[in-house]
Amino acid sequence: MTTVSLTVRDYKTDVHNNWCPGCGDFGILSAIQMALASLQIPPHKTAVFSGIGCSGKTPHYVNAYGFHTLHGRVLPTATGAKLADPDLTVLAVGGDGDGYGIGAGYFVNAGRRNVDITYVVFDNGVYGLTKGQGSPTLRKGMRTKSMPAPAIQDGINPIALAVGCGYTFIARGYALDPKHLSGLLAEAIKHPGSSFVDVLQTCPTYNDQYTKEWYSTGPEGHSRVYRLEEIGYDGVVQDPSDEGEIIARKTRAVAKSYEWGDRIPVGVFYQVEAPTYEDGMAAVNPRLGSTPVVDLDVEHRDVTPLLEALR
Amino acid sequence: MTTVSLTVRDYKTDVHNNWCPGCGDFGILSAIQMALASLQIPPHKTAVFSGIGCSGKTPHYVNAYGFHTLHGRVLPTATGAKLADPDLTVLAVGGDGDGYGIGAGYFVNAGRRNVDITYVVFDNGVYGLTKGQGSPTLRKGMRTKSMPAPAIQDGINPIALAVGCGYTFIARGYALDPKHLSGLLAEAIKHPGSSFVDVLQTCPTYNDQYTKEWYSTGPEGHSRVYRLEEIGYDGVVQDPSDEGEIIARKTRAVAKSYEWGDRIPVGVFYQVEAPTYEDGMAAVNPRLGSTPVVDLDVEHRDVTPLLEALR
Amino acid sequence: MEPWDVTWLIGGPQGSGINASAEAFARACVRAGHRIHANIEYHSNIMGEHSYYRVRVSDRDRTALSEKAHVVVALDDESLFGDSHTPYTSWKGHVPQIVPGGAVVYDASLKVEPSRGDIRWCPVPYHQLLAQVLREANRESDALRFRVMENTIAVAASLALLEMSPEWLMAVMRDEFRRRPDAAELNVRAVAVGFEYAKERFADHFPFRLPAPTPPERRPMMLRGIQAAAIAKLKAGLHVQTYYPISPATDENVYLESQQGHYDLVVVQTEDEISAINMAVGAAHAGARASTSTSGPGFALMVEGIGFAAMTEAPGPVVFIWQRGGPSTGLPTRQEQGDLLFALHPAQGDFPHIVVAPGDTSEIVEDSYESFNWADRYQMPVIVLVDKAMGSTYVTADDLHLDRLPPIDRGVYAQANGRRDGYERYALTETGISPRSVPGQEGLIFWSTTDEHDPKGHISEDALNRLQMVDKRMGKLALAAKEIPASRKLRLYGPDEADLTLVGWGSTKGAVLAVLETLAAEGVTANFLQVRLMRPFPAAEVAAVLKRAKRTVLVENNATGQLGQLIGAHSGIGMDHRLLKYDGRPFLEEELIDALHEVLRAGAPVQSVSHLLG
Amino acid sequence: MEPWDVTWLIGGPQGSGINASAEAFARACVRAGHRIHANIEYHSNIMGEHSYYRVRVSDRDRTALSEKAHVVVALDDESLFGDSHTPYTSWKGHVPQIVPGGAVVYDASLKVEPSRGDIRWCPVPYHQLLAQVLREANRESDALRFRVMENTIAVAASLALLEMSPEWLMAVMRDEFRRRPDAAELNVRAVAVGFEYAKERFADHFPFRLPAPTPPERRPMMLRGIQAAAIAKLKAGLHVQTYYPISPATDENVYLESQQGHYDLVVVQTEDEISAINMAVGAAHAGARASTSTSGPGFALMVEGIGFAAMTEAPGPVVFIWQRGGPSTGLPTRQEQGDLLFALHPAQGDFPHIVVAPGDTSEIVEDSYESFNWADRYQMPVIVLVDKAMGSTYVTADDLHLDRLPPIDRGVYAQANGRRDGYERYALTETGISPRSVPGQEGLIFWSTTDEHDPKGHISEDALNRLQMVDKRMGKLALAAKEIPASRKLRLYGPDEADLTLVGWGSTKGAVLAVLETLAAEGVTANFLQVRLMRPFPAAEVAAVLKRAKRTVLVENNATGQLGQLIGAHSGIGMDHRLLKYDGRPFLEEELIDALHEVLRAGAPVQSVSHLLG
Ligand SMILES: Cc1ncc(C[n+]2csc(CCOP(=O)(O)OP(=O)(O)O)c2C)c(N)n1
Ligand SMILES: Cc1ncc(C[n+]2csc(CCOP(=O)(O)OP(=O)(O)O)c2C)c(N)n1
Ligand code: SF4
Ligand code: SF4
Ligand SMILES: [Mg+2]
Ligand SMILES: [Mg+2]
Repeated sequence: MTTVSLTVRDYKTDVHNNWCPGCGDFGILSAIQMALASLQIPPHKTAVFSGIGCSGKTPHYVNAYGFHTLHGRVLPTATGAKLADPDLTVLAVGGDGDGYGIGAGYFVNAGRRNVDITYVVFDNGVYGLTKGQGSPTLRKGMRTKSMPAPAIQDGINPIALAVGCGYTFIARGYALDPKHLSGLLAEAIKHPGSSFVDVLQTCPTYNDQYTKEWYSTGPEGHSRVYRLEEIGYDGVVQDPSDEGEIIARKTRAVAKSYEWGDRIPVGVFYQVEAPTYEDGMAAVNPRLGSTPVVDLDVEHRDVTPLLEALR
Repeated sequence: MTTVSLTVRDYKTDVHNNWCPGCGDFGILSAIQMALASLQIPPHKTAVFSGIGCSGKTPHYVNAYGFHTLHGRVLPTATGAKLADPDLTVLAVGGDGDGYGIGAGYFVNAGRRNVDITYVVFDNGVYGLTKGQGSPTLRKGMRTKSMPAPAIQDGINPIALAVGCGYTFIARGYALDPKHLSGLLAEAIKHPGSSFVDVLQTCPTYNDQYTKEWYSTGPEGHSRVYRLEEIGYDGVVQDPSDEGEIIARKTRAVAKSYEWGDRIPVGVFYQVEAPTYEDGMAAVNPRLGSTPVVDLDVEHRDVTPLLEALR
Repeated sequence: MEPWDVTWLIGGPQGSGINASAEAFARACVRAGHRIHANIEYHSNIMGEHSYYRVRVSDRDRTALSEKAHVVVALDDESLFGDSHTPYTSWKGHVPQIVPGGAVVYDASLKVEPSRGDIRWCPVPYHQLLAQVLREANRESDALRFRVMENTIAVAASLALLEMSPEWLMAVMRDEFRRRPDAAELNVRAVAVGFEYAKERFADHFPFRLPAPTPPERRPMMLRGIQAAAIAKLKAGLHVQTYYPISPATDENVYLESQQGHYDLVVVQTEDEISAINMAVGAAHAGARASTSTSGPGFALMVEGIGFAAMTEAPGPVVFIWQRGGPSTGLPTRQEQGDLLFALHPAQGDFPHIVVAPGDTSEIVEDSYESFNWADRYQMPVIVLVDKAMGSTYVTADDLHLDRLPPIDRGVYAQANGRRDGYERYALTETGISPRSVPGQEGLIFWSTTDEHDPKGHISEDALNRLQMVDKRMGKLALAAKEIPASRKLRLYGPDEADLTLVGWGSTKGAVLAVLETLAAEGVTANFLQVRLMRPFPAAEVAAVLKRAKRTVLVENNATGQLGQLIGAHSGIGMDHRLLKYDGRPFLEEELIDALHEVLRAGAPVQSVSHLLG
Repeated sequence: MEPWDVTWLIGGPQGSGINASAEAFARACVRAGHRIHANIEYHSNIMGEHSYYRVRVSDRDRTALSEKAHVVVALDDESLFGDSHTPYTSWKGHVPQIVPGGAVVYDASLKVEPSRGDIRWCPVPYHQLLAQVLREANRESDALRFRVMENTIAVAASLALLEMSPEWLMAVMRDEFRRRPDAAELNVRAVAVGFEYAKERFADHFPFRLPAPTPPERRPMMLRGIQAAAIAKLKAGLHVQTYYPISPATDENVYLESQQGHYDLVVVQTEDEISAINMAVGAAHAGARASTSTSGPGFALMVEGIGFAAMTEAPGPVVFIWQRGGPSTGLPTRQEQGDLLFALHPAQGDFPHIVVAPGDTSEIVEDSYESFNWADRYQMPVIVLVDKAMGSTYVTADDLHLDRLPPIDRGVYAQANGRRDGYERYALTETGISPRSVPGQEGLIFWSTTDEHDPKGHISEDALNRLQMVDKRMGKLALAAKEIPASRKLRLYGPDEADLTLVGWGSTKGAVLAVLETLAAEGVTANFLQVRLMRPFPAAEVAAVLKRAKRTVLVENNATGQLGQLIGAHSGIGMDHRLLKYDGRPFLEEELIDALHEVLRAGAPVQSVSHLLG
């Protein structure tokens, strides 16, 4: 067993990283490693799942069990692993195309399932790996340098969507502030239930609209990105049994999520403690509440009662 | 050409209807037929698309071009037909499982696309045709009579979701008030852009929670369902160029959509006039703005310039 | 005792309780010591469309349904004469199916013109008799609630014709309603009343009967394929089952779901089949025995997940395809064997997976169980190809012989060697199988990707590595071909040499075995090659049998003879005749024998088989 | 003039502009009157991984790439000697590929140990020369922006070795930068400087040269398969193209997207491939010629849509699969012919669809175009099976012969008969084809459903109707088999009788045709059976050829010989030898000829072909 305390280095691999120089993904990768270190979760107790895209390469760069799955399927896959072995800390990561485009159906339904996993979306407004088409977060009228014409579809609002789906932890981070982001990720990982963190990520290669410069320099010169805590915003439901409070906080989160442009809030938009899917499983079968199903003895099952019931 | 005025009868077929007696679907079917009649849209100019489920059988009962497609795929299919021939009035209908479960990804992305179609979800809380499993709108802890145990996943909030996706017309109706519903549907059809109407539908066979009796008798004896206009709620954005108004109305729609139980609002939660996908197409190629692409002469295309460009 | 064989049939609108009635009848027969073979035909509809349930009762296990009906119990008009509410229909009701001398029991309140003089018409006033039962019990006010008891009366009436003691059905009723004694007693009473009514009026000298019972020492099981599969899966140590509702797979899933409190098992209803398979792949990678069950339209959404599992060498999942009528949504509640070729190449590129197609209950048990061993041992997905007919047909069975199953084998595990990065999840080995690890283990961290990858599981586009990895993956399939015993791959029934060699797979096995006997009685020697393992395909073994064959007849429940194509692809041997049934119903015994007679007579190379029974 | 044949190669990190440089070089060659065959190899990565571009230049059209490099232009170290940043690699750089006497041009600032004495090492100070160019133009401050001009210098240097006048490249630069005259002039200057530098130092007596040009009267086109397909589709009257981005199909989609302003065409980027195909089906039903283009992983999501289109007898869509390395995500930017069997049975049940696999540019044009006629005429989806190699390989072509294409044929339309409900969209006809209507027409309203349905398009589970509808649908496939001319189905190249019969399909055609000549020169008579129509499969025609064959050799760019399996399934004929290349790269001419020599020598039945060139 690991006894010495774990550092960020313990979560790194020596795999050659082929993201573009200056890619915002580097910041998110660091934040993930920092968050895991801050929580002292042993690498072998951690599983990182990803979709396909530039962002999908993340697991290879994290020293933890790594699953680089299919485009848009990271949530179901991660969910399956978590339900099989709830002792694992499960992170799901992927691009905005991966999560809100091809994976939108899983994004919606993972929210209402509330399995204890953390989902981090690398939101760069483009399909990076396929060379810069607009992604589902790109707003109508926007045109990145690889697009032949401005977008004629609108962008979705990930935070508002997450509220409607039922995520119990909803946050937004910024890739170029890995320290703050790592704090958010640590909160998300600690949160019991489905946590969702949309991370504003720069893609210097294809997204020439939302660049590092754009984020860091608003009309008045200072950064557009600010922290919700700075303005005293608190997204955490105090009394989870109070339906009224829940609705009020959800509504406020949605309202806040539309703030964009000159001022862009990051931080926790909404959080509530609610029974997880695993709690639901345990209610049906209490043994599943204490031991991962993969660790229970299923090799000596007695199915005689089932056969007898057929006689 | 049809010159006499069209009546509800003109939208009926003599196909044997095999919905269960008392099914809420009958109310929605009538409302659709009434709405089409009220707008005097000729049957042959109308195309009704559906997914798979009890609700999926709807097109067979409507005298209009009818496409009973695949489970969860009604939106893309309807979109394809509309973009090919924008002169058609296109209705997409389907179940809540169809739309928010297997079709959730298309629900999300059709919202941001804002093609001029109307999407009507038959929201009965169950998977009817597969014999009553809980659907994505069934709330955590609920248990309909065909379920072995209460739901351990939460229900999504369709209205809030639709706001986050970018639908430009968002309403809720009630199947057992076909007259009011037909008014909503007529508004939805007239609205230029993606209209979405979630219809509370009773399923007397499987959903013994949200029954006709439950809806019609609240704790104080009168109907739980009330109309938004009754309380002076107006979801329509007055100035579509006013980002602030849009956000305020979206937020209010979300807040209102969480009202449930003793009082359940129906009506238009949100509406805004915004350029459609078709407008976007016309901006790229003005001919597409005036004539359906299927009616343009593509049989005599001269591709010589493309060949010359390769020399 | 003389062999005997009676088919009883009940028809009525969907939702009118014919399932319960037919199963109660079948259970009564099993209690009485008879053997049954029973299945339902119904529409993709909740209430109203015509459905019917055939119960073939015999002194021994019959392996197919018969088209002959000796007694028909009709709950409505349509059951008698068919339906006129759709313009395009060939369906003429069940009356034409009754054998001469047979009988039809129907509601006396229906206005019926007896259309045949050679059968017995037995009008029974269901409603009045029920009213009488309720009146006696002072439950008249519950008439609506107990309306379904009219069925009990109808079934009981049919017993009288068949000279079967009502006691067996009464016992079933008591059992079924053991938690509601009042309902039990009402039903018992209904049995008595219905029975008496018919006995007095219609039963004299009825030519068909269920002979006096000799109840067996140990009552056999009455079970369906979906139950056999589910129980075998539990026995195999299934940890995680994911599913999205779909006919006809739902029943297996619901059965497993209902066991979650009793067995340590996670069953998840997902948002679609894409989610179902990927969740299962995730669970398999995390160490679970994982499975998902679906039918064609659902499997169409699982194909990318099959490629995912194969590429990342996941130990599973085991995917059950309960085939139904295709293509597309097709005939959701009907029978077909139309997904074989699809299941064999269900995704892009070349990759390994196993496809097995059991042909009867005991093979369902063996294959459902063993598939998990294969998945773990060869680290690949396994498809079990079953169908609606075998899933929903009730048969009698004395024992499932679970004790004869091989032990659970989870394949080769890796041992940590102490070095932080020493472990290669995709190590190149002689067999192609790399010792695997399961997340959570120290020192055995691995990576995996659906991209081509190196032994560590990291992306690699290197040409040599690519060749090694393709060879590794495909090599595992060759290994499986070597290791899986011949008895699991195929079987020849009947004499080694024969005039006619029938070739088939899956649930048509039952019909074929049934007609082998008839043919033998007619002096035609015939044997039957059942192909069971579809991938890796036992090409040499199949070819060996077919090369000896004089005249081959392919029998399949699909339109294009898919097994025939598969055999051709691997052995280059074509079939002399193809009997294909694709009307959405399973082969009835008479349909197959008639078609074979036709083959013997006229010898058409391809023949569409159907007696158009509705 | 003597035949000549030179391969020029440029290598460097992804994102460093090698595409533009190689294409500029190729264009210069074409302007000079040479013929080219050129393609790129690159990683699934945006920046940094090694990529390289081969341009084979010759006096006539070559149909495959050669593994020999006469001149290598290296933009980085890795291009020379390979890479050490991944632990599992066989890649050793391009220097080993250079023919004796050949040359490598590289950055003088690299520390290079010339590892071979038999080639010419040509260090060129890219950076300094560029600085000089910029200095002369007073643009030193733009050094960063113009960094990619180092490539121009490198390419120009290579021209000097090959004795090709720099004028051609200069003309290309002027053309390319016609909207930025300053950049044009800088590049022209860079060409001059690079050329001069190398001419002075390295060009003497270089043994390989591009002979003095004879520019043709009309400059030929230089085009890739994706362009040929897209143009043919436009010519065919494509109304709606839907797509989801994926390698290597994106290029076709982006090309069409860029034409939306010029042609009346709707191109929609969807949220995934499920949406893409269903949108296309919806558009087809609404009267559009609709298409979607993808590769294996995307097609895995389209299979239910194929069944949908087939079941509802939609007139299309036409689905292009630009195959890439599988399985699963596989090798996204590499070559494979691994999706044939998948494309043939891509969904549950038996249903009709057409699969065609063109083998070169002119066949791409014909098949892309004709597929829309087939879709309309037979009312079924059509799959065009193409691949990365043919999609991205640049060839020279003088004419696409669009004037020789048959007219657009939209199939049979119905006429309204005045009765409100007289129209049967799925009328049973002799051919199986029902006159269709298009939404918007009065009197021709129809219904359709993915469930089995009656002639009106309403759900039907009737047995007879079912048989009629299956026969109707499958009958259309038989009709297509009858009507499609033999020339579109298959072709035999070379003598009718031969010692060796090579069998292949798709883009391997080029390599096979290339080696036929070599074999002939060696005294081996060989012919080549190209199979083009995969479904309906021309079984009799293929069998006729193969039965005459003395010794058959299957040549496929996949691991399991998928065409071989298909031929076996339909004709029962096995292949004597199978040469399979599945390293993710197309057959290079030498790889195939070596493998054939090996077959002639040792005669192994299966051989994995790869020279492991990276
Ligand atoms: C089914 C499928 N369709 C398409 C692709 C091609 N593809 C690879 S990555 C990608 C999009 C990447 O965009 P995003 O998810 O935003 O990730 P990013 O690269 O921006 O991090 C696509 C479409 C695929 N791999 N699989
Ligand atoms: C791909 C696929 N999966 C599953 C099914 C089976 N199926 C048919 S209808 C249905 C759900 C119906 O529920 P809903 O959409 O809510 O419609 P309702 O019947 O309640 O109107 C399902 C799962 C299918 N037809 N296709
Ligand atoms: S393309 Fe964009 S997202 Fe992808 S690695 Fe490069 S900078 Fe990052
Ligand atoms: S099952 Fe429910 S939704 Fe379906 S027809 Fe019956 S009542 Fe209506
Ligand atoms: Mg992205
Ligand atoms: Mg529903």
